[in-house]
Amino acid sequence: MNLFNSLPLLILLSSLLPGLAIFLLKEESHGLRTLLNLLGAVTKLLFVAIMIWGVFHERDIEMRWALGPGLELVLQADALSVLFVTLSTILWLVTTIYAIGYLENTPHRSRFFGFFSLCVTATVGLALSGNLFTFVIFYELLTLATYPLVAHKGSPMAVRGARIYLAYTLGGGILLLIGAVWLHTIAGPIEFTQGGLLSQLPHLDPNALRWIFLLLIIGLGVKAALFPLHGWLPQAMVAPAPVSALLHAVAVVKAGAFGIVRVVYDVYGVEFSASLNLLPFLGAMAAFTIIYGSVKALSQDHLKRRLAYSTISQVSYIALGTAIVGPLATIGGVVHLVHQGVMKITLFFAAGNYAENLGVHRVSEMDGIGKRMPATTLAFSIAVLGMIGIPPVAGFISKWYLGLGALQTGDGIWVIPVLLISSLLNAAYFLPILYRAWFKRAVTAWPEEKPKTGRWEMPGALMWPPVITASLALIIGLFAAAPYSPLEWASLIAEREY
Amino acid sequence: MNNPMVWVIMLPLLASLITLAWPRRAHWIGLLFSVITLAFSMVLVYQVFNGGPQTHELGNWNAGLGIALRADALSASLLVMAMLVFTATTFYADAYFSDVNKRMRFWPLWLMLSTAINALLLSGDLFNLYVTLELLGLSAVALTALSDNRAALQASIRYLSIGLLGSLVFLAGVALIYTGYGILDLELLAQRIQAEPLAQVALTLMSAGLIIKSALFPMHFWLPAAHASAPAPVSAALSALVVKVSLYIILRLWIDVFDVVITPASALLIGILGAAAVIWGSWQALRAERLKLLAAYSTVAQLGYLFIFIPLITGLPEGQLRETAFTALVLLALTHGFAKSALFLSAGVVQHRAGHDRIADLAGTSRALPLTTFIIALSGVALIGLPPSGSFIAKWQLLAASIHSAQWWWIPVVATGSILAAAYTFRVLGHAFGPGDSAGKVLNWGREEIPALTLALFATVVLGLGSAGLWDFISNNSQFIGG
Amino acid sequence: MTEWLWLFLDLTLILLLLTLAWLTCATHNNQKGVTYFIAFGLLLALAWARLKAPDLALAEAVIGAGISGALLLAAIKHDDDAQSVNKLPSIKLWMVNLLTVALATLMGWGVWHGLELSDGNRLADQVLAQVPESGVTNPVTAVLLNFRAYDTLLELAVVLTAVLAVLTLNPMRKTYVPAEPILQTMLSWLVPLLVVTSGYLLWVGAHAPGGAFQAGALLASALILLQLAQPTAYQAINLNWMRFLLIVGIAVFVSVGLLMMFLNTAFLGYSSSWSGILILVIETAATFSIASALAIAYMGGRPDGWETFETSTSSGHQGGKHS
Amino acid sequence: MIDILALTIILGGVFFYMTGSIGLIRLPDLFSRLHALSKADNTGLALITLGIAMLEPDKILIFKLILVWLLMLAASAISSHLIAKHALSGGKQDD
Amino acid sequence: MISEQLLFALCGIGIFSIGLRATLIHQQLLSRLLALNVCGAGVFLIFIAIAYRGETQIADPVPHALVLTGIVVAVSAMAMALALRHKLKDLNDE
Repeated sequence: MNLFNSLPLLILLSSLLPGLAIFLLKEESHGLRTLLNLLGAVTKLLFVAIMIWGVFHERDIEMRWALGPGLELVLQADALSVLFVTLSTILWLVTTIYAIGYLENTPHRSRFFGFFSLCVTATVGLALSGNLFTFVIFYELLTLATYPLVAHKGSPMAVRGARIYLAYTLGGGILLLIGAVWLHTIAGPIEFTQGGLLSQLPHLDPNALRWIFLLLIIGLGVKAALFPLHGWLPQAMVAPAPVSALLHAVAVVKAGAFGIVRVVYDVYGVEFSASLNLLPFLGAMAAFTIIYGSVKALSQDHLKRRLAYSTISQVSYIALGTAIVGPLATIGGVVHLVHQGVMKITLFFAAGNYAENLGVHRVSEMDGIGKRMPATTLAFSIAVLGMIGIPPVAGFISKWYLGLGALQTGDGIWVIPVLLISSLLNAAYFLPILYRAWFKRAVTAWPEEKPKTGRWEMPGALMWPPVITASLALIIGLFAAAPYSPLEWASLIAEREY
Repeated sequence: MNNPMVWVIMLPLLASLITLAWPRRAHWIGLLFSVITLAFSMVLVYQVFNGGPQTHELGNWNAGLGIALRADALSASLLVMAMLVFTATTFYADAYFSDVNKRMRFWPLWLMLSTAINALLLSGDLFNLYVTLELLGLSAVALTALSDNRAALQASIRYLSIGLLGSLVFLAGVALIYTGYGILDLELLAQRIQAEPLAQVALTLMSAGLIIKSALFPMHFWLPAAHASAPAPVSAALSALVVKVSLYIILRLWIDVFDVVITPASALLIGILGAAAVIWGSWQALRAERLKLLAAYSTVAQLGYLFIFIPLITGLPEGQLRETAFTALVLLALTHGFAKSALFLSAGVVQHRAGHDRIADLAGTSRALPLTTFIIALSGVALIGLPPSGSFIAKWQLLAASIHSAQWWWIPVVATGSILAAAYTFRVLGHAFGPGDSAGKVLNWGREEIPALTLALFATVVLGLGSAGLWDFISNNSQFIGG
Repeated sequence: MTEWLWLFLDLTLILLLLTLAWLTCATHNNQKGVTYFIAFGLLLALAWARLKAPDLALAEAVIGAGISGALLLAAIKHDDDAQSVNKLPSIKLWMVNLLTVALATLMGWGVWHGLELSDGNRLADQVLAQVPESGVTNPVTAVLLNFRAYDTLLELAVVLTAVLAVLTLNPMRKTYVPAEPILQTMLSWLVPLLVVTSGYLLWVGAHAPGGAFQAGALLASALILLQLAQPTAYQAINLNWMRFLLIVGIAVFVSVGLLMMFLNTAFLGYSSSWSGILILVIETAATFSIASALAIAYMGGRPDGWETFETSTSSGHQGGKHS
Repeated sequence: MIDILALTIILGGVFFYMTGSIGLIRLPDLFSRLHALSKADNTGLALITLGIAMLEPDKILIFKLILVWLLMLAASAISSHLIAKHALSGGKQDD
Repeated sequence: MISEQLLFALCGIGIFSIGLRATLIHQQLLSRLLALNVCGAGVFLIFIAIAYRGETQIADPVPHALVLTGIVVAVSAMAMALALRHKLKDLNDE
């Protein structure tokens, strides 16, 4: 068991052990809790760095643990999983800092941070899983770990939102389980293999495969908030800001999208699923969700709900990328996984700051907020530009590649208009906020304004995270061609898939 | 030392006698003897693992004449689970019963219950099964009647009369078998039995009696009242062990002795009853107001799953598939045993601390007892069948078996059952997130919470991750799987 | 000719048994039910005698009709006569009837087929061939205490559990008004007679119908009579003795069994030379246990002082009180 | 010869039992019934034991039968006495 | 001419079903208890009818031992049931 093989386990443990330790901490020991959190995040980042180096140099990193006949827990690191792991590790570090600041003197923090680390462990586990069985296990663990976070506040609204979230995700989980078991019975253990496992297996009954694909996509679609299954996401906005930031930008929503990518590329294989003409169904669903999400976002006055609907539409870009059978589209889809995460987390951080510092929840109350909180609003605007797809920020690249990919494979006729319409809609529901924030004068007093302490507009732990993530989005956008950039990594993935 | 099977039965019996003769030291004796018996059951499992199914002919008479104790993989694993649950619950009971005269009444009966369970699991003779069933029924009823309120008394009276009826119907089946074949030993019977009318009638009678005892769907009405009104350690033993042990006999009969006689229709019927139990039990658990009532109804539901396995196992062809399905059944039985006893023990802590266990106003207690809520969450996870638990793997194999044997109709039943189970578990857990102050110490009822925690951890972590060894232990040490 | 006579007698016996069973089950009135039940028990003893099962006739007479009858009569003594009879809805009644008739025909067919199938002497020859080595000549006692001794051990455990339940549930029933002198004088010679006969039954069990259970039940009936007639004499029970008596049966049984396991590798595997003596030792212990168990069952509950581990009951209650 | 005699005696015994039972059903009140039962049954039993004694070769068994008869005599006398006393003293008291 | 075995066995089945029917119908404990004992007696009668092997041969001792155990178990179950009933009566009177 050399270092490389045990790497995935070390990554998992680096957030699991602090999480369990935090559970046992008394409520008052804040210092120790913060130390444990940050220590866990830093060690995980370290291990991820080693793993990136390993995968780049073709080292096979794999760990197997038998659970039953034909059932094995497999943790292995290939290009796709490393991408998702790096994304979630970096953003987890930033969100931990933000959460520590945000949850100052609130109750149940030991419980919160305990489940917070469990949630990241599940996400990382999900990313590193090497076969469908392990993926399903971590998929269900993710639901378990996120339920207490959504219900953290304890208000009746929070518990109701959590219950709806649970109903959707457990329902999806059951369908995913049935699909996975069905596939497992007819095709034996499903290992994620480059270019798809099922294409290599002979004499599988195509109808069964179509039904299974439907079950898997619905199961994953719940978390990826595809159109009919997205109901839980706006309800879950009632969770505290760091939760909605991490969960709805990185962990839960991306888990669904990541699952779809895995199923299409590594289980079915793109050409094989195209031959079973499964992809048009997925493409249609994704496209409709993109449009539906943006349209709904227009009418939302509550800032976080608007961001929620925009998440619904943004995540479907990834599904759209996978639905188009072409390397460029794949790159676009996969790289959007990272870009959307970074941008959306900035937006949620900013929304959290507005609510925390000034008690601003609604877009209509945001007049002249730029003057009062310049740093946060600057980060907010960078992220908004990225979301719309304006060049310097990362969002533009993924949309660009998606467009190119669609043209390349000829289904540009319906993909380009979708991209254009959604960009326009994005602009329609984001730009008024910017205009209101920068160019309007703050007429009334802020609902619950907190006194300005020291030089900056608000405590550092809350102000710096959105700035960091916004600058990260900017850097990814500018230096897209750099060696270790997400774009490079995505093209590496696309190469291996075809 | 040489034959653990005899010690596993005689030690609790002797302990029961000593606690009756020497009441002042009862709890020490109870604790000591249950730990020693646990050790002996481990030795037995080790022997079965090495030497295959063990037989001990009592009194040196050959099996036809005398009685033989037998232990194969199924009974050995159930025995170890029973003893683990029993020992943990004994530590819990030691702290749970505070007033002296209840302690004094509890111990002899409690150890007699353990004798009955161990004797039943190891018995290889039909009439001996009847006597152990009676001993089990009577000691369980006596323990249920320990809580001196009217509800408990009425429940235990109904439990007794139903139990006696079940045993008598079982005895009628045994009488028919003796009429036709003149054999009482299970193994000899397995060789002689053919698919003729007598065997079918006898099997129907025996199964009817056992279905009454293990509270399958139409005959389950006595279980919720009895398990909910009994004291916590007793209801833990009742739900996790007593009902499961009479189900063990059904398994032994249906899959080992009478598998030539079983018709697919009869297997399907018992499966349908199981499915009805799953749906009805989960639905009632969702509507239960008290935590212990919820746990009792969930026992009815979980046993339904075990019954669903029977048509699957008889439907699958001989060989690897059937062995996997059978091992999944055993894994589900073991996990349910641990999870349900942990749930009842934590319900006991909640009742002790808050004076009541009504779910509606559970909020304050679940925040003041964080560890107990965590245990309830863990056992809930195991009951639903979510990943870290052994029942997730068992449910995975259950679905796989129903696909292999093309009996599709079990899949929606399992799906709705799991969703309903999730609903009633998280209904209880939802209360832990109410507004209000944060919890004080994590562990405040140590002597009661630690046993419950170990049981819950057994159900989720140990069986969830460490159950790989179980599969080949059962498939190559069971007397009957695949000839 | 005698064959027809036997058939006629059998039919009358069966008819009587069925009518009595029907009457016991049909009445809602407790007193009537119990009397019918006792009559049914006695008739059943006659049936066992007819079917050449003398041990069972004895046991049924003493335990089935005697002790059970006494327990039932003691239980319904304080019943108020109001019998709330809630009739079941007719559909349920009709369903139950259908179920029982179907079950009866099924079993009848099963038994008929079973009798055809088997050669008639199932385990009999095997057992009767081994009886000489079992240390006793009476085959039933041989089966009970040697071949299937484990069953008897568990059965003693069942009796102990039942008595434990009786002890834990309620306190001892109040004692009765002291009986007239006539009963007391009768008892003065009847009780010793009962004790002697139970000793005789215990001893004779080795080679003729009799044995631990019948002797134990007889001893218990002696104790019950004693309690009925002279409540005062019965008061000063030494609780330690009672606890000891309750557990001596099983304790001796298990220790003999374990001893034999050490000697010759099988639990309860009596070494053939002195299995006779061992069986007798076990039987005497079992008799004491059964006698004390059934006597306590009739007493209705735990003598005061049992809970607080005193050695003997408080010497209060001189003379019976009105219950 | 002996058999016919024994048979008649036994039939006589049976006849007495019959009268006892008829008495039990027909007679109006408790005391007369007690009277009928104890008297008729005892003599009936005496006759039957006598008849069987004649048929039975084994001496000890005859002795046992006579012992049984004596016990029955004592038992029925005392029990009918108790029942009568109880009935006399107003019935509702404890026995 | 049917054999005594079958005759008495059918009588045993008759008693068993009478007892079973009454157990399912009666609600009060005592009538149900009597019915249970009658039902038990029925099963025991089946056992002993099977054990009967004609006038000349000794009957099969195994069912005799089983039924003896059964009778003792039945009486102990009855004792427990009556104790439960007595306790319930006390609780009702309070």
